[in-house]
Amino acid sequence: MSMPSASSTASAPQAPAGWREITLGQAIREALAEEMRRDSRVLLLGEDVAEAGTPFKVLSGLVEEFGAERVIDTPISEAGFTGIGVGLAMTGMRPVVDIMFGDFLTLAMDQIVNQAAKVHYMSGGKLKVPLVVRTTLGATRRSAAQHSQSLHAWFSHIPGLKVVLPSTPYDAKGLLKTAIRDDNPVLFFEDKMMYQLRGLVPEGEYTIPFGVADIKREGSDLTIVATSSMVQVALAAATELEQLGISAEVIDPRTTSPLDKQTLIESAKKTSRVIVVDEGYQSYGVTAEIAAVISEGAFYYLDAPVKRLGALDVPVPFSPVLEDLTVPTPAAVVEMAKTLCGRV
Amino acid sequence: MSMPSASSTASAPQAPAGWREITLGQAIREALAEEMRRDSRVLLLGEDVAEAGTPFKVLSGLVEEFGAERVIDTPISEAGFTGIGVGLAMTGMRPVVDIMFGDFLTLAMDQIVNQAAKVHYMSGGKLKVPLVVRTTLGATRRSAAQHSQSLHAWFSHIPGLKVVLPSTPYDAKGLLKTAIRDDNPVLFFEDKMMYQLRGLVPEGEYTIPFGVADIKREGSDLTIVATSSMVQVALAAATELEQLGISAEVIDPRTTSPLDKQTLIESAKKTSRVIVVDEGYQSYGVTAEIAAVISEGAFYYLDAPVKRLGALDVPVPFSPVLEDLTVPTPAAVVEMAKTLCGRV
Amino acid sequence: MVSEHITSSEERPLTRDEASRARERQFWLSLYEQMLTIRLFEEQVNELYMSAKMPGLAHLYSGEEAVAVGVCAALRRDDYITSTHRGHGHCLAKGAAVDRMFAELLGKQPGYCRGKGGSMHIADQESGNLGANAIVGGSAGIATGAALSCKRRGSGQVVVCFFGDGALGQGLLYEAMNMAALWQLPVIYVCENNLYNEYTPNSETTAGDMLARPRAFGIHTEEVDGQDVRAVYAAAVRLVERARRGEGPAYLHCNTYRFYGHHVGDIQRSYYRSREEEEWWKAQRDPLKLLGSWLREQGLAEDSHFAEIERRVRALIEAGVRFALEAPYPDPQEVAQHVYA
Amino acid sequence: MVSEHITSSEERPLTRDEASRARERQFWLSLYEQMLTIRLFEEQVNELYMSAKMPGLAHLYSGEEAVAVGVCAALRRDDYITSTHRGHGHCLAKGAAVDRMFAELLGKQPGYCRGKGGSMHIADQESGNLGANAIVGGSAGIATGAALSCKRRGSGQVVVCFFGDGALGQGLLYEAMNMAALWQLPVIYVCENNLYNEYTPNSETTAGDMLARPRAFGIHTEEVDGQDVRAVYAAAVRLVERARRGEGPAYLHCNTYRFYGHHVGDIQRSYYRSREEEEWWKAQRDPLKLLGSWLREQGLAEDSHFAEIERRVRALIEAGVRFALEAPYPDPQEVAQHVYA
Ligand SMILES: Cc1ncc(C[n+]2csc(CCOP(=O)(O)OP(=O)(O)O)c2C)c(N)n1
Ligand SMILES: Cc1ncc(C[n+]2csc(CCOP(=O)(O)OP(=O)(O)O)c2C)c(N)n1
Ligand SMILES: [Mg+2]
Ligand SMILES: [Mg+2]
Repeated sequence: MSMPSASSTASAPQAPAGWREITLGQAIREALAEEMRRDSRVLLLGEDVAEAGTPFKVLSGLVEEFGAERVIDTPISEAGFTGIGVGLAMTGMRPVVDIMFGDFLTLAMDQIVNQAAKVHYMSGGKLKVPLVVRTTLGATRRSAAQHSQSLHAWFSHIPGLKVVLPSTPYDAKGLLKTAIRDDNPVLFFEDKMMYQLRGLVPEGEYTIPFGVADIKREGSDLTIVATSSMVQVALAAATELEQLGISAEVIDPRTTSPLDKQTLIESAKKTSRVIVVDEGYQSYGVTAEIAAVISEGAFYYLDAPVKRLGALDVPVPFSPVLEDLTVPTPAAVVEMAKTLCGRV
Repeated sequence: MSMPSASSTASAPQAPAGWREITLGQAIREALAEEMRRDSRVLLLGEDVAEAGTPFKVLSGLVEEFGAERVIDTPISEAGFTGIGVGLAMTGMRPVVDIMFGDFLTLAMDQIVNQAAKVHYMSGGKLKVPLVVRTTLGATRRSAAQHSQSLHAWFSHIPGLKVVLPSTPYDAKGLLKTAIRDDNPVLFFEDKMMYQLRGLVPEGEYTIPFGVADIKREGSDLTIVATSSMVQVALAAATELEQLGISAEVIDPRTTSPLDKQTLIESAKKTSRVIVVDEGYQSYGVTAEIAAVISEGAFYYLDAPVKRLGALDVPVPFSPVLEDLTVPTPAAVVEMAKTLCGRV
Repeated sequence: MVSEHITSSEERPLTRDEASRARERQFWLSLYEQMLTIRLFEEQVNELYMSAKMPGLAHLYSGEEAVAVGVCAALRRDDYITSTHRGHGHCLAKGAAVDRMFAELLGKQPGYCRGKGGSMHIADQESGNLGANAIVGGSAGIATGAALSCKRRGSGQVVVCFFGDGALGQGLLYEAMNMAALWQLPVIYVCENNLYNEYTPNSETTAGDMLARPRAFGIHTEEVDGQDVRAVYAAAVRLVERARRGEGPAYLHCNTYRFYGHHVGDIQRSYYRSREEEEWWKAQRDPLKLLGSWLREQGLAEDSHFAEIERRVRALIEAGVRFALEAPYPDPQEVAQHVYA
Repeated sequence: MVSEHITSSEERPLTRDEASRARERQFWLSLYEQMLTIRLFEEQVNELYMSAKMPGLAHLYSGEEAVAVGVCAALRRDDYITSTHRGHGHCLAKGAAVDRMFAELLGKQPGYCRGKGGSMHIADQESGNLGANAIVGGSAGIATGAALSCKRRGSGQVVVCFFGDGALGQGLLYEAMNMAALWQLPVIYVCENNLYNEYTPNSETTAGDMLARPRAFGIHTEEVDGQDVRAVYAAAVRLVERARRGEGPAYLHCNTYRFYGHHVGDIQRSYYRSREEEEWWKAQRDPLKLLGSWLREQGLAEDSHFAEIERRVRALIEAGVRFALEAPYPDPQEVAQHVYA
């Protein structure tokens, strides 16, 4: 199923037949509600997930429909309730654990990395952990260094985990449903600045497979690989570049693990020029792996080195004038693209 | 100061004047002892560090010299005593915290990443955290998935942290002394299989600056960038390659953060072919960043794509026949080098 | 921090009794003034938020002033504290200046952290504040480590670790308390039990008996009315002296209440706590009112004293806000500074 | 697991009294046999290590048999346990077979985890063992989550979480116990207090009163002589029934001792514990001897019974080791299997 090409940033005057326009936050909520209706083993756990519906209000209404037995408010115990999620998943339930800010994943690393990711392998395939950890990433919310990180590279590095980075309501809903049905631990990262982003979703049921990159925009001169929050940045840059006569292809891997290397490499072979944009810290981040994969896979086709644009390698500062300097912008992508295409 | 070229694997019949041959474990112990004598603010904290001298016996004798006030046995509370290390460091002490197996870093991530790494920045430069976290990496010890990981890529990804990966007794001693004198949190990874590795160290005092890669062997046809445990693997491969008429340069970055990009790129420009070897999981690991840096920096000089060899992307299995397949070997490096140099 | 030496401005030499009464008045009025400073500071923060002059959010301390002020009054300036996301009160009570705090909250260059920390990370090592922490419970290890440092250095300093009842959910706290007890460290864990973890009452998040927890780890534990600054101060003095004498860690459980929402944006609260409950605390358990009434009853202070204090505090706050609003933002190049020392 | 229905092999119908005595004998002898199986299993593991036939290390359970056996005897086969680095005893007591366990310890393909887990990760979901865990305290969350699962599914299952005294240092345990108490989950935390965390006595790592800790979280707590399998069993039955009735979690503190070193390679132990201490425990507090003496005293069993059991167990162990030594290693391609389900 492919999405009709309606602008996903501006509200379309009228959604095409069979499609509805919703926000990314609604998409998450719908995916959860649908899966909870479909499968009584699905339950939610986290801080302030019930009546409060999380500080982002993404879960509002779920406790009213599914009750406090399935939408469970926990103490502020990220390690503890993630571990509880692992135990639930190992014994026949399909928990979705909510880690409010991605920065708090630091507290649950052992449960995610040493337990959830390894149980299936260590048991020789006998036990499995169908656990979803929903969490957030992204800066520019003026929340400073401990509430603004994008730590998805860490989990992409760990075999046994899958990592999902939706960038539109359509992707968010379809990927979250897939995550819940997956028999493995899945880290699902939502950009907290994107909950209000609007976009089309089909009326009916759908899922999106992992490991399939989405070409968000076709182009021929340059490939911009962008993840999560950076997809809109890349699309904005592509629009600007069009004015300059540069045709940019924008590809969203959607999952960093598994990674759809083939689509990335093919696009690179086609355009010969690549920029990789991601909101995690640049060094040793997701841009490194993607750049390395493309540099190797499309080596003989590249006209220029693969360029990377991650977050500045600094703790995220509070002051808006500083914080805004840490995150890749359309202007920065455009600059880089111009250089890459010999336009400066 | 440069090291006389004596084989570091086989015991030299006689160390050159001014040099002694010691093991990597001894090098660590000497560095700690010398720094503790030099600076009364240095103290050690960790599980079984005192009388037991850690399970690896690396710290044997220190509690006898410095007393239980400076060599402190802790409960099994990695998060807690790492946090205590941060507090000590913020208030005038220079703690060295011992995390027995690198896998247990998962328990202390918040204290390392959200606290230690960010305090200096968040306080606008007023507070500092001169903390060393000594820990281990490396597989093939038949310890299975939760005692065999090499997680240094995670920390290399975090601004505010420095990451050190010594590969010889000489480097271990000089770099650990630098780590203790550094005013920042430093992650110091020791390969647990390498504690018995012998090598030369100077009689006198020396330190090794961070961010300076070491050319462990010069060569002209191929650059092998190798870290920690993989340096010996690369050197063994280089010896074999020499038989085949391929001259391999082996470069050890020694610190992944800061990374000596220039030395890596220059070597790549010289040889035109590069293999990056590291014992962390390959995907989204240290090899990705190094490959990306070189692919970009030496783009116009490379005759072939930069190749990467990390650990297999699987949890480390217990069974020796499986475990040995997960770690890069000299033979694998040789094979890759041959392909790269068009010898197959 | 309260100045310990006072002088009288009156003409004739004071009798012993008069001197002690004057000292008492001055002491409690200074605590009153600190509490009022926090209260009006927070009102101003709320206004800055409402008028979109402050970036991000802030967690207001109003209602809980007696805890920070009562505890910090028992501390020396070189004693340490660690603070929380709800940390303005701790910071002010330990001796930070209003203007540089406002500047920090606005992300300005003269702020305590050059604008890099913001409300959730204010630190001021000059007054011994090792920093607010946006990780719930995140400073338990830091405070305990600072206490080990004090003990090793033989400095006679003590450390206070402030945290909310929600931090009782974090395992780190128990790890740290265990070591503090084992090593008899000069640290006082001060729990600000304001009944809620964000939007969830702590009866739903906290099993068993809260006070039994530190006790189980061998920590001397006391409970106090956190709205009564005199009670808090008395308990703090006891525990601080104990710690300074080398008698080990303590835990002080302060029952208190936040008058505002969880943060400045938390306006609709009725789904998790009733307006009646809020009104009751504000009417009956306001720490400023409680201290004010007592001072009046004791004849230690009258309207004019309070009016004078309020005038002074309002001027201070006003000047502080103006300073902050007019202050420059940090230079863009500062973004890459202070990553490494 | 102990079979609940027994039959007598004697000729004439038994009187009621005789039947009950026979049942009693059979029950306790079966527990004896399980303990002996663990003991001889571990002896064999040590030999495999000494003769360099086993890869890596192993943490032997010898001396602590009464805990695993007494607790698991109170469980149904479909009840869950989580285990530790010192987990052979739990695994056997819950119903795993000797041969496949040896195979796992040798990294062989027919092992419980196809050789991928090894000693520290043995799991056998068929007998309800969710797995050993090489992270101290690492299974506290898993066990508690499994208990929540049992409660949600209304399955009537209960969960036992085994851990050592060292795990009292891990904050996760307190986070998990808090939630177990809040939600009244059917989980029993069984602490195997063998006095040491690796090479450090727990008096140096554990402040306050250990039993007060679970109690502070509102958890029903009992202490038992972990060398006396009858006492362990009685307590476990009580706590398991409680949990099964929906009366919530419990904590059972078992005082015990490991007869070997921390792991098979820990030979020189005198720097952290004395030979006299070890000898005393082995002579006076061996769970096998204690149960054996009692059975003899009660006239429930005599030499011939024990000889017969030992013969059977030795044969089982011998066959198991042979099986494992002869078993194939996993196919190399298995290395990349089971990363994802
Ligand atoms: C580890 C962690 N988890 C969750 C949060 C989000 N959060 C911020 S404040 C808060 C509630 C804290 O409650 P409490 O400790 O009682 O402090 P209070 O806000 O009541 O002063 C939560 C859950 C956080 N900052 N850190
Ligand atoms: C989180 C963690 N820290 C440290 C270790 C290393 N380690 C393995 S066993 C052990 C001691 C455990 O003591 P205890 O829990 O009492 O169990 P026992 O070995 O006495 O049965 C330690 C420190 C570990 N496996 N996991
Ligand atoms: Mg609270
Ligand atoms: Mg023990």
